[in-house]
Amino acid sequence: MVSPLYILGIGLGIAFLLPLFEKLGKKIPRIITLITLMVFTLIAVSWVVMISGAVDKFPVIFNTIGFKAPFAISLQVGLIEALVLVMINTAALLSGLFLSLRKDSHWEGKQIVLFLTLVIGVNGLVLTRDLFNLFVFLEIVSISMYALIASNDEKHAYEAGFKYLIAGSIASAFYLIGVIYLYRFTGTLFIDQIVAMDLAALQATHPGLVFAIALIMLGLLIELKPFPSNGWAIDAYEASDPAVSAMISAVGASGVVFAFYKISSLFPPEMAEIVVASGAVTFVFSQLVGLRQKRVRRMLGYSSVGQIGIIVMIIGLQRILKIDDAQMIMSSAIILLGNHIFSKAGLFWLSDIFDQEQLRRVRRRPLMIVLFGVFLGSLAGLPPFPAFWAKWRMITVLAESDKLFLIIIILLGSLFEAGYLFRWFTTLLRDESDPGDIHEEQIPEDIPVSSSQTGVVSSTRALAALAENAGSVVEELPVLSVEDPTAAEKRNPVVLAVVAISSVIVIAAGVLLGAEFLRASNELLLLIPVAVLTAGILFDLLHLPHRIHLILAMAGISFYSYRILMGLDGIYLVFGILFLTGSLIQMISLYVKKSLHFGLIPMITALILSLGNLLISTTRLGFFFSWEMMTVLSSLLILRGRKASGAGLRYLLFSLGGAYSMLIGLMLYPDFSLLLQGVRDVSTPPVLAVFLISIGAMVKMGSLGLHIWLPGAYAEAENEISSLLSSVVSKAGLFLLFVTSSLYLIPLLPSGNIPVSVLLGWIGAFTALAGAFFALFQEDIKYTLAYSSMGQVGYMLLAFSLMTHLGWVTSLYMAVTHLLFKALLFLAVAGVLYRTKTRMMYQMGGLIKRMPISFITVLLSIIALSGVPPLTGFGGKWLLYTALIEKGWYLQAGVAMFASAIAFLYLFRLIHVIFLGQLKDEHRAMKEAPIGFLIPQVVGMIVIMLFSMYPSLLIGPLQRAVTPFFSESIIWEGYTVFSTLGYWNGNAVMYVTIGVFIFPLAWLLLMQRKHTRMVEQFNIVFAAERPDRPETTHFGYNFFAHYRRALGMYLTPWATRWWTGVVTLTDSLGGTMRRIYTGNGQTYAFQIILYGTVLLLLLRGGF
Amino acid sequence: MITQLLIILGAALILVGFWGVLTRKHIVKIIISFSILDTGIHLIMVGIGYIKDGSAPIIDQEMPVSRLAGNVVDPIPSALVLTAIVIGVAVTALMLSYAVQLYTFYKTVSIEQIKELKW
Amino acid sequence: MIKRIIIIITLIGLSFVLLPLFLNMEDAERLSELSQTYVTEGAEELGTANLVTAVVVSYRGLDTLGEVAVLFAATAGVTLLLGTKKKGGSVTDLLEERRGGSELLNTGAALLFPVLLLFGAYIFVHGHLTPGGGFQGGVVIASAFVLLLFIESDREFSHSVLHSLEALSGAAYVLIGLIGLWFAAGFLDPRFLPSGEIGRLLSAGAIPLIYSLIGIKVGSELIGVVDSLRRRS
Amino acid sequence: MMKDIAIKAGYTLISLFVITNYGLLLGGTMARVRAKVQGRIGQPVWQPYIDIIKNNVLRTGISHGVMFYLGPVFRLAGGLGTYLFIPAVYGSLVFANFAFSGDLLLVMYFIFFGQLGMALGAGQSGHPYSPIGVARGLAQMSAFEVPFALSVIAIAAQYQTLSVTEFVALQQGGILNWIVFTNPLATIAAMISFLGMSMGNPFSIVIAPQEIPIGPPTEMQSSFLGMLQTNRAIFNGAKLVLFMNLYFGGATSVLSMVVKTFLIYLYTVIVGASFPRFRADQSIRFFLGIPTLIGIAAVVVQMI
Repeated sequence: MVSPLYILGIGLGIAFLLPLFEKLGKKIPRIITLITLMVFTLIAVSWVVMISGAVDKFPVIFNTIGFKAPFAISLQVGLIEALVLVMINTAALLSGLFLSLRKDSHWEGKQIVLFLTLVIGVNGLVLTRDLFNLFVFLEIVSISMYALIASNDEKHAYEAGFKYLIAGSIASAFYLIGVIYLYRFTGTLFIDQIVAMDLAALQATHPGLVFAIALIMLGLLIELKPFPSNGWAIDAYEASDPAVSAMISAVGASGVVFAFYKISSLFPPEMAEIVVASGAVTFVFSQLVGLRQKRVRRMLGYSSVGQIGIIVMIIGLQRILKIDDAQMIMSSAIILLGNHIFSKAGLFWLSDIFDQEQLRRVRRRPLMIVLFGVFLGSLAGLPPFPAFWAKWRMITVLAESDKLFLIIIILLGSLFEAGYLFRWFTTLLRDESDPGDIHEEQIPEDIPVSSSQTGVVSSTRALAALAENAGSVVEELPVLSVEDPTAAEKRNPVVLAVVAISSVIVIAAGVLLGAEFLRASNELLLLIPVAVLTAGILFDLLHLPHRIHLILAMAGISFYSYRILMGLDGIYLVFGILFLTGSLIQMISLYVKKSLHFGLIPMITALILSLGNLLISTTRLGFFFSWEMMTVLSSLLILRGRKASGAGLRYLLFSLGGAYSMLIGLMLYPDFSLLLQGVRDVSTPPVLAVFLISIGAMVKMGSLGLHIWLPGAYAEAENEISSLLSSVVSKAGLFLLFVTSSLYLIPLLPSGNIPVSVLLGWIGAFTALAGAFFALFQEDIKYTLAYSSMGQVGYMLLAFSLMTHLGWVTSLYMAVTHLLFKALLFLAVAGVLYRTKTRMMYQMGGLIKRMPISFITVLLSIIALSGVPPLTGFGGKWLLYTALIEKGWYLQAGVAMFASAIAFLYLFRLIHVIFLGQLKDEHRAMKEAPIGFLIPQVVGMIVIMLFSMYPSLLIGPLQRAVTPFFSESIIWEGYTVFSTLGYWNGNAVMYVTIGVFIFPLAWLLLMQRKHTRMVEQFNIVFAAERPDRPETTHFGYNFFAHYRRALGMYLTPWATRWWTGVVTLTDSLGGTMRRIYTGNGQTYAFQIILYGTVLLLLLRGGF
Repeated sequence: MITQLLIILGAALILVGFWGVLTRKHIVKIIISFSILDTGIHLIMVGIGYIKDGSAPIIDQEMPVSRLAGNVVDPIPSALVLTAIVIGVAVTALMLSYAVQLYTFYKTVSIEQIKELKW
Repeated sequence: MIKRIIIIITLIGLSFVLLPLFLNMEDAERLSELSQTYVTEGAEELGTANLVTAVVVSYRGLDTLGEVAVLFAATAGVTLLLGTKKKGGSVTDLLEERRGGSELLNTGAALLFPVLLLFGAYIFVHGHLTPGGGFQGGVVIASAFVLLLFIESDREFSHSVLHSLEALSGAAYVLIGLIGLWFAAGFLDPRFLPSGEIGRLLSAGAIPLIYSLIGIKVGSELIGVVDSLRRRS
Repeated sequence: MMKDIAIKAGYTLISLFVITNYGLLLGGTMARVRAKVQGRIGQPVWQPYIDIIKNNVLRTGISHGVMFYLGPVFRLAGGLGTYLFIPAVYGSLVFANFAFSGDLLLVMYFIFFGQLGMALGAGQSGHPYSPIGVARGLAQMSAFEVPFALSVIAIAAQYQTLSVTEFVALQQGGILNWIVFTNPLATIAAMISFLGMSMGNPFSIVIAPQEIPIGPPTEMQSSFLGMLQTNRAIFNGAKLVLFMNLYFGGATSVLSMVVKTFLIYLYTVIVGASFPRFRADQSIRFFLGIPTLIGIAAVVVQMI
């Protein structure tokens, strides 16, 4: 193996000579440095290869002078050192490339020297096994960093650097005192020798020993920026050149982390616990404070601090846990470290490019969006990035060790972090016209009355006002329009390529780790969405034509579906058809789009495949992975909407919260298998676990109280996405419920005998009612449909929680039929929106004459949706009430009936206000929707008619799917289905209806065969006058005003208020917290000393 | 006895140093406080290396190799303190440079007025 | 005032916690096992009379290399901070006119300058025999140049000479270390040269060479630091 | 097979003929009753026949579009269908109608069919009064559905069936077996919502003549109006028959059916003559208040 002394020796030699090289040419030092860094990286890689190739995988020791340790200082290269050095040196190399390639690069002279000494120092930190030598390298690293902070010659950089110096000096002082005392007590400085000693016995003779170790620990811990004594570090991240911040965060901090890990073997358990607490506090509070942060670099600083905090926590934990667990959890720390190194560096670089190019938004820069997405996603621990796997492993280990509290801390912190990171993302992606966080329909201030002119003006004004009031704008950069002519000149693709390398590393590492994790359970197939996504994004970046891409994607999905569905049966098959076939049909409408829509097809494809993967994943990891993939992809898809930034963020946060809740639940109940087992399982799970899992499902379904992400997400997403989300993706929650169904029969209260499912049932019933009521009062058609979906899914929840044969059949029946109607409705409405360019229903009207086919579709789907016979929706209602009454859930049945009556109201309003009434002037020349929208509609209508005529076609298979879990409750006689209560013959109803319809029609035709006269639009009996404008004659706005008058006061959005309250509280908590960062270097110094004192006092209390 | 004395002295200097760092407003005074702090630590290091009745670990006529053991102080802390002093100098130099730059930008030497970065 | 009280309480707390470190520390009776080995075998192994030097340059040679690197980095940092093209403007603008040195100072400094140079060189050359070494010698040399600056604050030193000295001595140090790796037992092993007789100037292998290089490097670096600080003020 | 269908068709025609004429006559009678209560002489009993014939033979009809044209058809189909899914006379083959197609739930939901069609037709007329009337009607309907639904649930729970025929069968054998006596709470709730269903005072806001001439059918004339009037008779009959079957023991003969339904209808007319009209929001609040509580009480009684 190559001796690590070459890294230190040759590196330093080159660093010493760099000033001379500079005399040969300005660029020479850069090139030499980059070559040096490359050599470092290659050396480290060679170590990894050799050690992992070796049989024993033991670390190799390298001595200096020719004496063995402890007589001389020795260096150690083990697998873990080698891995860490590969990551650090690669990051350093990329940093160097970035620094030398960026526009107007001033990377020369002393900056390069210090850069190199920093890297060498970090290498030394990782390699050395001597405590004092560690101190020397620590000082090399620190001094290089102190100096580099000032390299951008800005006022604030000097301020931050000085504070950093103060803090660093105090930390060094602690460390030095600790080291000298440790030498006094143990007689050596060689770590391994000290570890081998009986420290407990030594403690007895030397009562100061533990404090000596504590001071060493404290010295390094402070360098790792524990909350709350870390204001200086955050200032430094904010004020220095972003490329330097990247180095500090990725390279410098990583070295210190490793040093901390090295000395952690000295920690007694009490100290390890304090370290755990310190790390956990740092993680969660840094993220909390970060929530409030609006300056990007400072925000990244908080994130860095938090990330390091979680690693510190793991380092403490590995001293406490059993040896196997310790190794497991340490591996996750290494993964997290690597994840942090590359993502954080990438983000700092991107923020630099951002400044260089004076960008404000990246909506039109696909590559930058991808890079941002990758780095932010990996920092937030989303799949498939490395941190996801690391956190999974960590949480598994913690769950096995019953450290629930830490799991909650980790997930809470992760949620906060995802919150502010993705708030940044959404701000970057935001369209100019996007007013930010909205979750209610935005009705133009005044209704256009006299002409379309005023309407446009007023709505623009309203939007401007909204934009002014809208939430936070993250980066306070000068406002530049996207069409800045100089923008193109400022671009620097080479630098972006460097950043892209970093992202490729992150993705590759994530995929490899994923393969490693999933191989154990033979679930490698679950990674397909990642592959598809990557390939698809590449296609998009290479401008593959939209339609070819679409056809490829659909072919791929078909093949996948074929393979998957062959292997499924029962309820799985039902959901398989729902997820895969349902989505595939809706993809047809994408054919209407002509030009490239960046990321659209890859993400939809990956989303559909992830949904499919839910069905075939057998382990918790597989399931959770697919679940999270689905969540992330859906929120990204939502974000494509023009005004969806707020809605997308909200969706992401709620879904992540739900997913984490589900995760904790699964972890709480380790014996549980994620296989559909019906309700027969009798082992009693912890009630909390059941609640948490069901919350995960209900968030996805948008159940009452957890629904506030829903309207915005469905409404602001693009039409095709809304359709897919509401008709297909929301059923994933239902699927989770089915899979975990064996949990819900446990008693709600320990002593009682009311099962949890009763609570779910009530939630479902009230969701249905609330969804219907909310839909009733919307003017915006997409909001109406969004709330409608919420209500419909509520019925499914209600039916599911009956936990009877009929209940489950009902739930599945409604899931399938809702897919049909809602997809049809969304498609038809998409066609209308495509033509009218407005979402406000009252601005439409009379469209039946312009879009007859769309009208028929809407008519059919609302008849079906509202459950009016003879169409298939009635089947759902019949099954539901029968099931409810059979079970004895009478009051729930009452609520459901009320909800369905209200649903009838908003559905009528929908069709009336859009298609009937007075046609508007601006719509007179409109055409029917494009054929791409119409084809799926016609297919859907045929299917609906078929199921209506022959309900057994649908109910039969569903019944058989459910039968393994319950005994049959309905029987068929011909076309008539009998329950214990009643019966229904869909076929006969259809014939009777046709009969009674034809009879009067014939009569009417006969009576009026000669003298029917079609009249013009305004020929109506209106006080004998002809009203002049369609706007004033069309009754559409505030249609159910009397309902609002009667019940409005009960319909205050308390759920929204509650969540707003939670957000405000968290936000202001973060706001209060950050007041400790006064900016005064002296205060920071005091905080450090106080922090140290408190930790030491805690330790003393422990002894 | 000597060890104890040096350590107490060192500890006192460390406290004085911390006190200065935490209470002086003048940047240069803070830097001086750090030097005092360092000196205290160095004193402790030297004190810890002391061996009862030991002299310097240097071989000469009075101290041939054979007499060394038991009669000289520990050379390791001496070596360490040498390194520590140099590092201290390096840090002080950097601090002073920062002080100069801060003065040119902020036109003040009071640490309380150099706090534009916060929260 | 309250702030001060809190600070006092904190410092009292800190001292209280660390009391076990500060009290009852009696003089050690004997050397630690490690130093015992150094003391008894160091002279023989390396041939140095000054055992501290043996530890500094050889046994803990990596520390010393690191230490040189620290000083090097600090010098680079100072140069970076106080370099020529800076936005902040000069401190000089804010200060009163400076006066030149007095007659007494000028004469004394001129007299002392060569003596100091010689003394410094003596110290680092004899680092393996007597107290002192490269760092101490380097500092003495640098102080000679500081004296020159006292006389004439606008005096310019040749930067290329300083830089070359600094760079070459540093590189040579590393080279010696590598020679140790290739031709002797390990990195920084000074024994590729004969260790000679204890007490002679030319003894202890490459240690005098290393200390001389360090002396030159430290001296030139410190001159650079002082020069940078002077230029800026 | 063909013969069966022919016989069934014949029975259906008879059944429809009876209910249509009964409905028309009932309407005429009640109009007269109302007039007497108010101290007027009132129209002849056969006035509805005259109206229908007159409307149907009008020379010109004005249509506003396909949906407008189909609206009355939907409406009449709804009325006919509702009636045909209810067995009118217990034990009678002729009046059993198509009750085998579905149970009470089917009937309850089929009522929406006609309303939806009518509302759509009215909507296409383009007259603002029509949708105003529709909105009021729908809102009021959704409100009175609540006590009615609760009442139905209560009796379904009590008798463990949803089949209308079954309900009638279970009430045979004496007046005390009628649900009005076995479950008075449910009956009260249902009878209150029946007031809303029949759209007489105080729940006549839907067609409030002073405000929005006649509400939804504002633009309807000629045969369209004629069909609506026919439907009113049939639909009224259907509703009465339904309530009779559910709460008042059904009918074993046409005569008992006539008597019972007449009395039920008389009840609404008397109430209507005694109370002024509610505003839409008032009636919503009314139905969701006391009647709903009564309905809940009826259900809760079954749960205990």
